[in-house]
Amino acid sequence: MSEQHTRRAVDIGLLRQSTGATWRATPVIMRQVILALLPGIVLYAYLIDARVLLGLTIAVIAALLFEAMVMWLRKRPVTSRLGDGSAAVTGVLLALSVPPGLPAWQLIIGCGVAILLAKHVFGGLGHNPFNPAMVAFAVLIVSFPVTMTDWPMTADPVARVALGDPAGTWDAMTSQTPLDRYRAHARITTGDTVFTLSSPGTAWVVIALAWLGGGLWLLWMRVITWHAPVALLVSLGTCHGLATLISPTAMPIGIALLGGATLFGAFFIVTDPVSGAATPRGRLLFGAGVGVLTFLIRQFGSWPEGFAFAVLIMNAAVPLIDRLDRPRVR
Amino acid sequence: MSTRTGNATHAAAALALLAGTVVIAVLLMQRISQPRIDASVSQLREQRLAEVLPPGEWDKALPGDTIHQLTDDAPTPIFRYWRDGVAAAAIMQVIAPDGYNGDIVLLIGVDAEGVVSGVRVLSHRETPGLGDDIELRRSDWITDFDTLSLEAMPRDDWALTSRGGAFDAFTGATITPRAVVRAVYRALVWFDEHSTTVFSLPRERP
Amino acid sequence: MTDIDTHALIVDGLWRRNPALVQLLGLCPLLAVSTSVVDAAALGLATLLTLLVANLAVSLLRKHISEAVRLPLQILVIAGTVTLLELLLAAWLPRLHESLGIFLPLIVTNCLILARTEAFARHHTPDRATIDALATGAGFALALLALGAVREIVGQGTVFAGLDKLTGHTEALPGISLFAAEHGLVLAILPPGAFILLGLMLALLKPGR
Amino acid sequence: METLPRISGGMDLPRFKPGVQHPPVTIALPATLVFPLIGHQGRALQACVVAGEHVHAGQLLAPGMAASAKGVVRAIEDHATAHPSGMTAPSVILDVDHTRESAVDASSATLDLAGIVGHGGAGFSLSRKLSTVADRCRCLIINAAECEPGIACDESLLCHDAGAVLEGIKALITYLQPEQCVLAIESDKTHAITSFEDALKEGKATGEIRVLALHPTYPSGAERLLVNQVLKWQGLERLPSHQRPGDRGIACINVATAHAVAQILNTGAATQRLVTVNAHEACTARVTLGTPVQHVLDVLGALPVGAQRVRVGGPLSGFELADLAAPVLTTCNALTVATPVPEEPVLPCIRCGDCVPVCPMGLYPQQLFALAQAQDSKGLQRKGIDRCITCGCCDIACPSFINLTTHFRSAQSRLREHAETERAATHAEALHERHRERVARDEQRTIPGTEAPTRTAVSSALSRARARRKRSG
Repeated sequence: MSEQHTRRAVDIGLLRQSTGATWRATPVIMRQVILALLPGIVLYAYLIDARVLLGLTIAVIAALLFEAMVMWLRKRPVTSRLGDGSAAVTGVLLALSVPPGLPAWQLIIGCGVAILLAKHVFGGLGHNPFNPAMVAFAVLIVSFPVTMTDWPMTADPVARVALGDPAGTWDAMTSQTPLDRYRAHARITTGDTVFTLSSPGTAWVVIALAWLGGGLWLLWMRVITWHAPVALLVSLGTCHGLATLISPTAMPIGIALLGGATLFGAFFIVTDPVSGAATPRGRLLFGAGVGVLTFLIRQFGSWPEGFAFAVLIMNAAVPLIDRLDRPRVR
Repeated sequence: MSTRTGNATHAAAALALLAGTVVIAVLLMQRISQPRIDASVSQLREQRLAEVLPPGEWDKALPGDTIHQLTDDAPTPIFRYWRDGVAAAAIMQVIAPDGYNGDIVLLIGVDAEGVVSGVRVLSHRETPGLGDDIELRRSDWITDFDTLSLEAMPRDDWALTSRGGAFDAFTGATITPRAVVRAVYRALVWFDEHSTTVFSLPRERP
Repeated sequence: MTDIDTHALIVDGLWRRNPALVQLLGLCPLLAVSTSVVDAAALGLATLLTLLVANLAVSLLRKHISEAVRLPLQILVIAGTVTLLELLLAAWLPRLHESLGIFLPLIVTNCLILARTEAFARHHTPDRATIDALATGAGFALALLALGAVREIVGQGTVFAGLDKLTGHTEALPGISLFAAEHGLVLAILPPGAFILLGLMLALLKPGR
Repeated sequence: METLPRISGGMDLPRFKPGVQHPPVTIALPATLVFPLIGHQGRALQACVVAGEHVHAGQLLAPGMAASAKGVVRAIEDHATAHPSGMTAPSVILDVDHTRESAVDASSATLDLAGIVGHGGAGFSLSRKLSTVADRCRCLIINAAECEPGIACDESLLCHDAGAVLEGIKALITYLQPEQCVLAIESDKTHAITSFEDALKEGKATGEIRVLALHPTYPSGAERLLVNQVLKWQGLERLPSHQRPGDRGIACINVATAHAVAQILNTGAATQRLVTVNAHEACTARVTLGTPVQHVLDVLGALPVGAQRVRVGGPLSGFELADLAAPVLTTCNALTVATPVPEEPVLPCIRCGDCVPVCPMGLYPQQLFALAQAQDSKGLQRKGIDRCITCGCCDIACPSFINLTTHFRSAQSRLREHAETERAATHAEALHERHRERVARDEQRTIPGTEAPTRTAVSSALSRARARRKRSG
């Protein structure tokens, strides 16, 4: 019996390896999240705006620099924590949540808010009660409403023709998120079936499906669990469905689920383990809450997209969910 | 025992004395400042009224003929203006209740035909930097209403562009401008129905 | 009781026991009114003035105030002072009065003032009480001013905007503009921004103590 | 052979059973044996022997602790113990008398008095366990599950000494008269299963004892889980969290304990147990209880060298031994000599929840961890910390390499200590209260008006007391 064989029995690290646990270590999770985002990012850069790549680079560098600065100030080992990848993920998620043309300095402020205010003020990785990227998004949209709602009008011939706007006069317009665009023309085209799929812009639909694909891959790799995304999509879909029944001018389910931040958020934001609920039942509740709140803010609020605020509100409810969810002890 | 009563009497007397002094001081101060306060309030109002009134000379000095609570749904107060004895303009003070944060109080000036001569915000508590673009000192959005009337624009256009209307929302905020547009529209509709009543009411003695 | 030296009184009020930054007294007006330098300065001055009058009055009357009625007496003095001040402002600086709104009458309930009359003026001579009021009031006003300056600069890119409210000019003074308002961090002007900035200020000042 | 349903939670760990293929090696008696005076859950025992006393094998040194060889008590003093904290404890040190043991009257030994401590993890007194179900035993479960990698002593026992095990089980059946008796063992231990089934055929007990196969999931051998699996198999409701197996007439007894019962019947004392020794060469050692670890490893030529350390128990449930002088006792199932691999740096908990599905008890380890760090005793109890069996599944699953079980273990012992002091305090308070009542009553008796005891009454009472004392002593 070899030394290695005997070691196998004493070493919990090797046991972890044999069950695939080390392979699931925190830094690996972070890398896989970024990997899952890649197809969406590529399509985003190709179909909508290549500036998103610049934004991603700036955000990741800024997030890492802020992280390094804080670790240095807190007298902690800088390199090991940069390696865990959580700061980079925050930067990536933030850069994908904001319009690609956002001025770099505003994006950098956002990264600072995410890393300093949302994460390290509460004690760093694992201790932040709120999703850092969403805190930064909220601060940015409150502070810079002009640039934060300046989404590029896509070179999206299908949508233009469908909306009877071949001249592309939208280029002159600002303050339109892909979701808001539906609202803008809902009145004109009510009852028009062509509208249903193409309205958020086919390009955006393609990207939303790429997020969905990445999310399914993460599910398959067991990086995330199904509870929160499914609960979110079901509750948001139900809310929009009921709204459509009551008022025919309400946003159809297809647009609600494919437009805006829905799919991106379902698989990459509400699945954030740190600021979300940690138990299966808790995650169901968390996801459903985000769905309902997103619907309410979209429908009745003044903000173009309610997802970030819904996530932040439910983040605040996580301690309560944790407390209420008692284990069914076997 | 006697000292305690003495103390209590003493304390009560001190309290009464001080209270009296304070009351007298406040009354005195009010006597001195009240005229100035009234003056500055009316000055402020006249300044605002002048901003929304069509240009020219009027039969009566600002604030004009004032009537309160004409009907249940009427703007209040309404300031009426005559030029050479002809009913020529009115200013309605209305409240937009569906703002982002409490009531928005507006002054809406119209001529006798119901054409808007100006709209101004008297007071509001909208979010600074977002909703306060309805103030003239921050943006000239509010001047978009000038020269508009119910006849000049179809009903559907009295809405924000995001809902298919003619008014731009300012970026990031749709609730505040929507509330203002609705309030102006409501006031114009009311005036359209009641303008004869408004001007037929007896004029105040000058 | 009277042997506390003047220097210590001043340092305590302004810095070492700064009412806003160390004792965290009067946070409500501090956070609500510090959206601009002018508003902050106005409320700071009003608070300082009220504190001065109240401290002086309580100190002068200290021999005649019995334990039983001391709180009603102090409140009476403070409320009277604030009412006088409010009438004055409404008459001569109406725009400032409008802009301070409810927070001007609310000075009555500012625990800072009652704390100073109760803890200090009641036991000290009028000259000491005056120095204490000036130092503490100035400490509060300076903290308010600092927060107001930060919030105005970060939020709107200006300083001293609306100075006309303080000087009584009729036309609006735009103040000094540092950058375009749309580049401002609007969050700084909103109430949560006030909390965050105050927190950051406290954190930055911590090592200095 | 029937199979039991798979437990929910837990983990499928690699099968690693060192030394099981060779018959056990008997370790010669050492010069001295050590018996720490510690009982179940760390309670202190009171020695009932004194220094210099001659004892024979099987004689009780303390309640629930029997000598495993003939000898002389050298001293009762502090000695190293095999405890995770590396603490020392008052121990009976026995100089072994190597002359041949005089025959012990085996028939006089009873199961109640022999001081057998369960050979499973907890070290619960066997007599106590049996007494809870005596006369109303519905089911006797022999636990032969040994699902942690690196431990193979029970498997080795069944492979090489199944006859003795069967003998012990039969004795237990006679004693308890259960309605049913089952032996639960993982399905992948085919050799042990055939060996035991052969013994059953030989002993003509095939119908009496049923062999149930478990899915080899760690930790399906944990008592509560195993009992629930058997109940499920029987079509009964599982144990509610406040019930113990004994409350339902179920006795769950480790296979090594059954073997110890057989030893008592044959020799009058349970003196030995099998220990998996996992060094450069793995083997199973038959060790006399109380033998210092040092001696066992010395005999096998496996003393640690260089950076090597000795681990007691498996990789999950075990701990690193601080002092090799510590003795092998009933709960010591494996000794591993190896160089520990440096542990991964612990990262902060990111609340991923990976620990939730693997917990066999259905607990939320992540929340327990947060509560343990906040020292929130109420919260810990609300979330069921006392149900944690410290199996270590969450440790393996944690992607941040947090040793959750360590935290839970210390939280449990802290809570237990707290409860203990609380109980002591209430007890003292009750005593004090009773004392005050008595004093008050006495005072009431002597209220003015009643007769004060006269001098003669007092002296006569005193003389009566003296007479009584003389009679008794």
